[in-house]
Amino acid sequence: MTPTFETASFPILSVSILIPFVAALIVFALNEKVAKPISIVASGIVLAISSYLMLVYDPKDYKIQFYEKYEWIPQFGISYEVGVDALSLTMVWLTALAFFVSFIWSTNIQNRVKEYFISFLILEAACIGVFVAWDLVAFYVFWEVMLIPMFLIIGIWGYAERLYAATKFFIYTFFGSLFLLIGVVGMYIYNFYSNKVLSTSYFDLLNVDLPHNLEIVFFLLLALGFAVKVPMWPFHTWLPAAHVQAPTAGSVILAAVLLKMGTYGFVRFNLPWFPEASKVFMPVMFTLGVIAIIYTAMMAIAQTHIKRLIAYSSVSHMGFVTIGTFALNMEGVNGAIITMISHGLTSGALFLAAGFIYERLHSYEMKDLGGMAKFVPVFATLFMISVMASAGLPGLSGFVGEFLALLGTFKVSILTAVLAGLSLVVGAAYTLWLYKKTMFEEELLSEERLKEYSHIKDLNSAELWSFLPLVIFMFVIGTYPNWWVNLINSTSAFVLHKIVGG
Amino acid sequence: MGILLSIVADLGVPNFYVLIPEIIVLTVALTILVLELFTKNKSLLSALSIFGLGLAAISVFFIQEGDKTLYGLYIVDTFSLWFKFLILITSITIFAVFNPYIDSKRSYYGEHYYLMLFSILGMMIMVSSPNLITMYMGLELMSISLYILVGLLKRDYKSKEGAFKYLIIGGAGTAIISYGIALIYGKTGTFDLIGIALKLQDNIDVGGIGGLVLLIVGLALKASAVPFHFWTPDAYEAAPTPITALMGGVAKLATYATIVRVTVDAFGGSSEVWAPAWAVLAAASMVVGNFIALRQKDVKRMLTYSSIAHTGYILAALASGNGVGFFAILFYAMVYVFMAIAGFLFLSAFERNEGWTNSVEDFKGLAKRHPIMALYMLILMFSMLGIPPTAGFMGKFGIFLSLISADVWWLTIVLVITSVISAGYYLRIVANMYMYEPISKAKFNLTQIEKAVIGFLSILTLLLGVYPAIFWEISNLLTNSLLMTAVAR
Amino acid sequence: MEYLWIIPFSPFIAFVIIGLFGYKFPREPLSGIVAVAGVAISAIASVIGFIDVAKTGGYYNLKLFSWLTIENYNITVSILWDPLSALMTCVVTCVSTFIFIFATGYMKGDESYPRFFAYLSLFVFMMLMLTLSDNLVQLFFGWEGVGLASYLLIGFWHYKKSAANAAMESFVVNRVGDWLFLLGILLAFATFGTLDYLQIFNKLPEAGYVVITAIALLLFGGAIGKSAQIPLHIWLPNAMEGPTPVSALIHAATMVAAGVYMVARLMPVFAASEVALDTVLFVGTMSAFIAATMGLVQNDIKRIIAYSTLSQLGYMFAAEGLGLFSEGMFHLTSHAVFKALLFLGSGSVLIALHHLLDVQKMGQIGRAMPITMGTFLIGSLALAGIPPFVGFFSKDPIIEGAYEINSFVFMLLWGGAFLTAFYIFRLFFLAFFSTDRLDHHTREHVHESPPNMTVPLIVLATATVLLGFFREFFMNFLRPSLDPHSMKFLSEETKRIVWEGLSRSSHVEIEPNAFHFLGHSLTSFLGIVILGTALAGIFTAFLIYQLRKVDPVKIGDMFQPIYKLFYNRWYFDHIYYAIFVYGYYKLSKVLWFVGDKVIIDGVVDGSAKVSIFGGDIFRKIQLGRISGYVLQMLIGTVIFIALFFIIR
Amino acid sequence: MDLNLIAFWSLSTIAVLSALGVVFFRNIIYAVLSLISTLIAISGLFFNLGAELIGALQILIYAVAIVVFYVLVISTVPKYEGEAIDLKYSLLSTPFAFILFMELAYVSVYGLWVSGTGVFGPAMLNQVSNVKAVATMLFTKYLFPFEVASVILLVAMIGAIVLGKKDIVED
Amino acid sequence: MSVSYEYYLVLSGLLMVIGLIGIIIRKNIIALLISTELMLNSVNIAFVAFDIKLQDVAGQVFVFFILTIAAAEAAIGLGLIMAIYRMKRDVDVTKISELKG
Repeated sequence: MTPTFETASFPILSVSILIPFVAALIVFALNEKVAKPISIVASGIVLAISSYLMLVYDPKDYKIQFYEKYEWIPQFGISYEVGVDALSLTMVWLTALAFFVSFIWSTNIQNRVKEYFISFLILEAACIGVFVAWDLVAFYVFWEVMLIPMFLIIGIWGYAERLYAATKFFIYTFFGSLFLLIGVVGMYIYNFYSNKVLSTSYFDLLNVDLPHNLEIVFFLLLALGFAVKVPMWPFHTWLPAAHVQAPTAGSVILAAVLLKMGTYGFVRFNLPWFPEASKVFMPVMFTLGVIAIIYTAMMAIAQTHIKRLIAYSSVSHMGFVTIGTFALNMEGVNGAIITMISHGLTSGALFLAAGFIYERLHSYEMKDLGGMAKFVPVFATLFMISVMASAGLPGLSGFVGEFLALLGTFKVSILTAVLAGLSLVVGAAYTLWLYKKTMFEEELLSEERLKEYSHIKDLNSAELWSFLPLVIFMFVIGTYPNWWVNLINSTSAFVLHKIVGG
Repeated sequence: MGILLSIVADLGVPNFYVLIPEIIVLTVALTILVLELFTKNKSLLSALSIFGLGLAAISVFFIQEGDKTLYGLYIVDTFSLWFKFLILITSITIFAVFNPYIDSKRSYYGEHYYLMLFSILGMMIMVSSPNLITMYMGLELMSISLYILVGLLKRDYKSKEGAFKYLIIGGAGTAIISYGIALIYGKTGTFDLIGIALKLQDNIDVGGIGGLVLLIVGLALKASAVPFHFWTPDAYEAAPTPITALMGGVAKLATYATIVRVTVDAFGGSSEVWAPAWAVLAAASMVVGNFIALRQKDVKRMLTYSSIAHTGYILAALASGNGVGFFAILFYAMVYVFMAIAGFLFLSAFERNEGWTNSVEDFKGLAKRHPIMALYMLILMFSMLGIPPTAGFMGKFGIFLSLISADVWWLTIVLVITSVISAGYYLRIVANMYMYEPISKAKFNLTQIEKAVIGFLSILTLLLGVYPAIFWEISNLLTNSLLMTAVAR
Repeated sequence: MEYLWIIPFSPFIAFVIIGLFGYKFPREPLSGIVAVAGVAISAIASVIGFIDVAKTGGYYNLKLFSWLTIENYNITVSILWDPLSALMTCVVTCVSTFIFIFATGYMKGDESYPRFFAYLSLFVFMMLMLTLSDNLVQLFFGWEGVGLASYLLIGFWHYKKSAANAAMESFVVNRVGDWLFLLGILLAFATFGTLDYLQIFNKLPEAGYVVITAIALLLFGGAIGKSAQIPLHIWLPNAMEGPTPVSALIHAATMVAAGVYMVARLMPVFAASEVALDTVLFVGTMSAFIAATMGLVQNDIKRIIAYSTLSQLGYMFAAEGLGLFSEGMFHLTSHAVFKALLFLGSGSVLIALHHLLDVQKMGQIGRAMPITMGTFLIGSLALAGIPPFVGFFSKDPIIEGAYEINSFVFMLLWGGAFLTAFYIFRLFFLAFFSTDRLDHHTREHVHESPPNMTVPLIVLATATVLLGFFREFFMNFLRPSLDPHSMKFLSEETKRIVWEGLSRSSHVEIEPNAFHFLGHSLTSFLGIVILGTALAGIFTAFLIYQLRKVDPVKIGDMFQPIYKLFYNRWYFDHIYYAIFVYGYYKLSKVLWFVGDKVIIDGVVDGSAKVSIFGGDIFRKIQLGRISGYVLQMLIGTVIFIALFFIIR
Repeated sequence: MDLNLIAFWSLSTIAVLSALGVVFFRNIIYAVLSLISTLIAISGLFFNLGAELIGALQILIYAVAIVVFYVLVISTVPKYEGEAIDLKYSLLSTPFAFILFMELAYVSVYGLWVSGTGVFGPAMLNQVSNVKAVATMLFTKYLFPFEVASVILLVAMIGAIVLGKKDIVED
Repeated sequence: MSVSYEYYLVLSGLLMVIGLIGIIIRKNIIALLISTELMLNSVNIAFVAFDIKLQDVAGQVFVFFILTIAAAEAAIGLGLIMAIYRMKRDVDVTKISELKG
C-alpha cells in the first residue's frame, strides 16, 4: 500500500504553521494590550482553516492531502514536507481548538503578557508542525522546538515549584526525544544502506526492509521517545509535576496537545514502520498500558491536589490509547485516535475547571475546596459534563474511544480488556471523587468560608466561551462518532496495512 | 655545492601571491606594533585591526585555488581558504567588542592588538598546512601568542597563574606533539601529510601507531579534550574574556580544522587506529565536561567546561572514521565557533558593568532587565544544548548521523546521556534569566556594537539551524576537498 | 409506527428546555409543568403504541440513525417495539407521569426546583433509551445514562455530605456492574459480530455453550449492579438520600428494574445457558431473603422500603431464574406500581413530618393524613401479597412456581414472604398507629398533603387494586416476546435451544386468569400456606408493634447475634468499606508514596542527584595545581597508549 | 670498541644523570647547571651523529642564551626555601612514568623505522658539509617555517617584555 | 654507525619521561619551566637520530624550529614567573593554585 499524494494548490498547511508564528512576531513588535486579541484572531484563523480542512478532507481512499514538499537540506535528502491524513488532521484540529480555547481563557495574566502570548503562539506553530510534518527531521525539529516555549510557560507563569517542574519536564522529554532522534537517524542510515536512497521522508522510510533484530532496536528507540511524551508508565512522573506547576492554559495545552504527540508517534511511526516488532511488543505494551490505566488511577485517587489528580487521570487515559494502538486492529487504532481527541477535549476542560476553581478560591488543595456547586451552577454543569466524559459515560466522547479500544483489545487479549475495563470503575472513582471534593459537601464548610463563597462569580463570558467548544464537541463526538470514525478509517487501515495486510 | 643547487633549483620560485591574507594580517600587525608606540588612540588601533582582518577576509576570495606552494609547505584549497575566511570574520567580532572591555578592566596594552593578530596568523597558517612542520609552527605561533594574551591582564594575579599553567601544560603538549612528529618522521621519512599517507597506507606498525597516538595526544591537548584539558578551565577563566572568546572559539576552530586535515590527509588509511582513540577522548570529554559544568557557579567557567564537552561532541564525529564524520565535524566546528564566541562575548559585555561577577546569580531576572540580550542568551543556550531550530541541533544531528552510520552505538549513548545532563546547566541559566525576579534594577551599560555583535551571532545561530543547507553544502565541499587531496595522490 | 420516536425524545426535549432556560423563567411551577408535559406526552404515545402492539402482537424495529460502524456492523440508535419493551416503556412513562405530578408538590419551595425536573426528565429519557433499544450498545448507553441520572438525583441535595457520598457510591458500585456488562458486550461482539438482539438470538446456535454462558453471566453482572442484587446491593439503601420522588421513580419503580428487564429482554441468551439461569435464580433468591432480613430491623422509613425493593427485585430475578419470565415481568409491573405508591406515601409522610425519617419517632399520624394512610395500607397489603391486591397476583405465582421447581428456593422465598409482610406492617403500625412518639412541635404541623400529591397516590392505589385482575391479559400480551414458540423473530433453531433452556419450568402450570388463580390458591394447600404466612407476618407485626404484647427490644436481646447481623446489614457495608474504600484509598496512598515518589521519582531525581554528585567528584580532578594536572595527563597518556598496545 | 659507541654511552650517561639532577637538585641553580650539562651532552650526541650545525646551535642557543636568561631570573627571585620535590607526587608519578617510558621504549625498539629515503647520504655529505646542507634547506625549502619562527621569536620577545615589566600604576 | 638508532630513541624517551617527572614533582615553578625545556630537548635527539638514519636534513631543520620554540617558551615562562613572583612573592607551585574546581 503506497500512499498517494494530493498536492495542495495553495500551501494551506504551511500557512497555518506560519500564522501563529507571524502573530508572535507581530505581538513582539507591538505592545502588550493587543497581544491577546491578536493571539485569539490568529488561533481562530488556524482553527477555521483546520475545521475547513476537516470538512473538505476526502476520507475515502488513503492519500496524503494538501501535500507540499520543498527541499530543505538536500545534502541529507531532508526536505520540508507537510501534508495531512485523517490522523494528522484531527490532531491539528485538536491543537487549534485547544490553543483557541487557551487564548480565550487567558484573561488574567498580568505578568509579562507579551512573552506569554508569544510563547503560546510559537508553541502552537510547533505543535501544528509536529502533526503535519512528514519529513522526519522536520518532525523532530517541531517536536523539540515545542520544548522551549513550554519550558518557559511552566517556568515563568507557573506556581511555587515551577522551576523544578519545568526542568524536570524539559530534561525528561529531552532524554526521550534524543532516543527518538537516534532511532530516526538509524532508520535513515539503514534505509541508505539497503535502498541507496538518502531521504528522511516518512514514505521512504516506510519501505525499509529491516532485519528482525534491528527492527526491535529501532522500535525500542522510537518507543522510548514516544513513551516519555505519552507518558507511559513508568515514565510518567514528569507529567504530574509539570501539570501541577503549569499555568492553566499551559496545562490545557500540555494535556490536550503535547501528550497526543507521543501516542501520535506510536500510531504514525511504530506501527507502520515496525509491524513485526509491534507484534512482538504487543504484550509489553499491553502490560504497560494496563498498569498505566489501573496504577495511575490509583495514583489519582491518592491525590489531594486537584491538578495532580487530573494529571494522573491523563496518564490513565493514555493507557487506553496505548492498548488500543497495540491491539493492532482497526477497532483498536480507531479507538486510540478517538480517545486521543476525546482526551484532548476532556482533560482540557478539566484543567480549565481546575483553573477556574483556583481563580475563585486560590487553592488547588481539596481540603480548601468543596461546596461550590450551588454558587456556580453553570460551571458546575459544564464541569460535570467534562467529568462524565472523562469517566467514559456513553453519549459523551470518552466512551466511544474507550469502547473501540477495548473492543480491539478484547479481540487480541481478553485479560487485557478485562483489566483495562476496570477503568470504568476506578476512573469513575477518581473523577467523582474530584467532583465531590470540589463541588459538593457544602455543609463541611466553615462559616467564614461560606461568606467568602457568596462572593464568587460564575463563569464570565471568556471562560464560558472557552469551555463551551470543548463541551459541545464532547457531545458531538459522543453522539455521532460515525463521522469521526469514517474520517479516520482509511488512515487506520493504512497504519495497519503491513500488520493485517491489504 | 652543485648537487645542492640542483635540489634547490627543482623547488622553483615560491608563489607569494597565495599568501596575501597572511601578509595583510602580518603587515597590519607590524604596523600596529610600530604605531602603538606613537599613539594612545585605541579606536584607531582597533579599527585598523578590523580593517586589516576585513581586507584579508575579502582577499581570500581573490586567491586562486591552487595546489601547494612554497615548496609544498603551504596549501591553498577550498578547505584552507574557507577556514581562513571563517577565522578572519569571527575574529572581527572579537576585535569589535575588545576596546570597551579592556577599558573597563583598565588593563590596556597596545600589544593586545598585534598579539591577537599574530595568533590569528598562526591559526591561518595551521589550517593551510599540508605539512607537519608548517602545522607545528602555526600551532606554536598561535599558542605562544595566546600564552601571552592570557597573562596580559594588568594587576590580575589570576591572569598570570592561568597563563603559566597554560604555558607549562602547553609546553609539555608541544613536546609530546614533537615527539609524535618525530616518530612519524622516523617511520615515514617525511613531514608531508600526503607523503605520510603514502608511506603508511595500510601497513601501519608499532612505530606509526606510537607516533600517531602521541600526535593525537598532543592535538587533543591543544583542543582541550579530556584528560588533557586541565589547562582549559584555568586559562579560559584567567584570560580577558574577549581573549577567552578567541581561544574558545576561533582557536578551537583552527585546531579542529587542523585535526581533521591531519587525520584525513595523513592517516586516512588507518582509521581503525585513530577512530577509537578519538572516541575514547570524546567520551571522556563529554562525561567530564558536562558533569563538572553542572557544578559551576561561575558562568565563564561553566561555558569553559561546556566547551570541553563540545570538544567531546565534535571529536565524537571523528570516531566514526568515515566521510560523514568529517562532514559532521566540520559543520559542528563551524557553527560551534559562533555559539562559543557569542557566549563569551556576552559575558565580556556584561562584565563591564558594576556588580557583575559572571556568577549564575547575576543572571537572575535578566529577561526583565535586558530582554533582548536575554533572548540572545536563550538562543545560545538552547543551541549549545542542541535543541532545534538552532545550529547546535543540526550539528548534533550530523554527529549522530556519523556515529550511527559507523555503528558506534556506545558513544552515541554516551552522547545522549551527557547531552541530557548538560541540559541541567544550560537550563539553569535560562531559568535564572526568565524565572526569577531581578536582583538589582540597575541599567546595563552596553554599547551598540556589543549588542549588534552578540545579536548577529545568536541570530546567525538560529538561522543556521533553520536553514543549514548552505553550511552543510560548505562542509560537503570541504570534505570533498579534503578527501580529494587525500585520494588524488 | 414512526411516532414512537416521540416517546424518548419528548422528555429529552423537556430536559433541554428546563436545562437551558429553567432558571430564566419563573422557576415554579413552569419547569414542573414542562417536565410533566414532556413525560405525559411520552406516556400517551407509549400507551397508543402499547394498544397497537397488544392488538397485533407484532414487533417493530425503527432505526433512527447510525451511531457507529464497526467492521460491517452498524451500531444504531433505534427503537424495538414489541410487547416486552412496550410494557416496560408504559410502566416507565405512566409511573413517571404520576411521580412527576407528585414531585411538583413534593419539591415545592426547593431552590433547585428546575434542576430537579431537568434531572428527572433526563432520567426518563435515558430509561426509555434503555427500554426501547434494539441493541446492546444503546442499552448500555441508557444503562449508564440512568446511572448518571440516579447519581445526580441521589446527590441532588449535594450540600449534604451523606448525599454526596451516597451518590458517588451508587455510581461507582454501578460501574462495577457496568464493567462486567461492557465486557459482556465485548464478548458478544467478538462472538457474534453483532450487537442487535434479534441477530444475536438467531446466531445463538453458532456459539458455544461456554461463551454464551460467559456472555450471559457478564451481562447479568451488570444487572446485579443496576438492580442492586447481592453482592452489589449496598448502594441502594444509601441512595435514599435523594428526594423521595426519586426513590419512588428510580430506586423502586423503574431503574432498578432495568436489570430484570434486561434479563427478560435477552431471555433467549439466558435460556440458552443453564448455568446462567441458575446464577440468576441463586442471586435473586439470596437477595430476596437476605434483603428481607435486613429490612426487619431498620428504623429509617425509606430504608425499610428500599430493602423491600431489593427483596422484591430478588423475587423477580428468582422468577426469571426459574424460567418464569412472564411472571417476573408481571411482578416488575405490579411492583412498580405499589412500590411507587409506598414511596410516594412515605414521601407524603416526610413532608408532613419535615423529613423525619426514624419510624421509632413517629406514630399515630394516620389520623391526620387519612388518604396517605389509606393508600399506604393498600400498598403494604399489596407488598405483603394479600389478595385482591396486585402483589398477590404477581408474587404468589413465583413462590408457587418455586415450589414446583426447586424446594430450596421455595423455602427462602416463602420465608421471605413472611418477613416481607412483617417488616412492612411493622413500618405501617409504627408510623401510622402505635403510640404517639412525635415531639410536640411536629405534632401540630402534621397535615394531609395537597392534591397534586394525593391524586397520584389515589391513582396508584387504584391501580394497585385493579391491576391484578389484568393478569391474564398481561400473560397473553407478553407471549410474543417471552414465549419461545410465539416469538416471531426467532429462527427455529434458536427456538429449540430456548425451549430446552426453559424446560425447567415447562411442567409448571400457573393459572393465568386472576379469578381462577385466586380461587385456586384459596383452595389449594400451598396457596393457603403462602397466604397464611403473609397474614401471620402481618399479625406478628400487629402483635408486637401495635398491641405491644411482646417487647421488640427483648426479642432483639434474645437473638443478639442474629439481630446484630441483620442490623449491621450482614456486615456487607463494613467489609466493602474496609476493602474497597478504605483499603483501596490507603493502598493508593501507599503506592503513590512508594511507587511514584520513592521508586520512580527516586530513580528520576536520583539520576539528577547522581549527576550532581558526579559533578562534585569530577570537579576534584581540577585541583588547581600544575603538578596534579600533569600527573593526570601522564596517567591518561599511559592508559591511552596502553589501549593501543595492549588491547589491540 | 667503537669510538662512537664510547661517546654515545658516556654522553648519554651524562645526559641522563644530569637530567635527573635537574629534577632532583634542591637548589635551583644546580638544577640549571645540570640542565646545561644535559644540553651539552645532548649536543655532543648530535656531533656524534654528525649533525654539526644543530649541535652547535644547541650549545649556542640553549647552553648560553637561555640559561643566562634563567640565571638572570633566578637571581631576581630569592632563593626558594621549600621542599625541592613533592613526595606524594613523586611516589604517584614514578610508576606511571616508568610505564610510559616502557611504552615509549617499546615503540622505539619495535618500530620499523625506515632508513635512507633522503638524498643526503654519506656520499653527498662528504661533498657538501652537514652545515651547508641544513642551512641550504633551511633557507630555501623551509623558508616559510623559518619566517614563522622569526615571528614566534618576535612574539616571545614582546611577551617576555610585557609580562616581565613592572606595571606602572596609572591613575 | 655502530650505535643502533634505537638507543638514541630510548634515550630520547627516557629524557622525555624524566622531564615529565620533573614537571610533576618539582615544587619550584622555575624548575617546572626547566623540565619543560628538558622535554622539548629530548625530542631533538630522536629527530636527529631519525634524520641521520634517513639521510635527510628535514629532521635537523625541525630541530632548529624546536629550539626556537623552546627559547620562546622559556622567555615567556620566565616573564610570567617574574610577574607571579612580583604579585605573590612566592614561586611554590602549591601556592600557584587559586584557579581550580
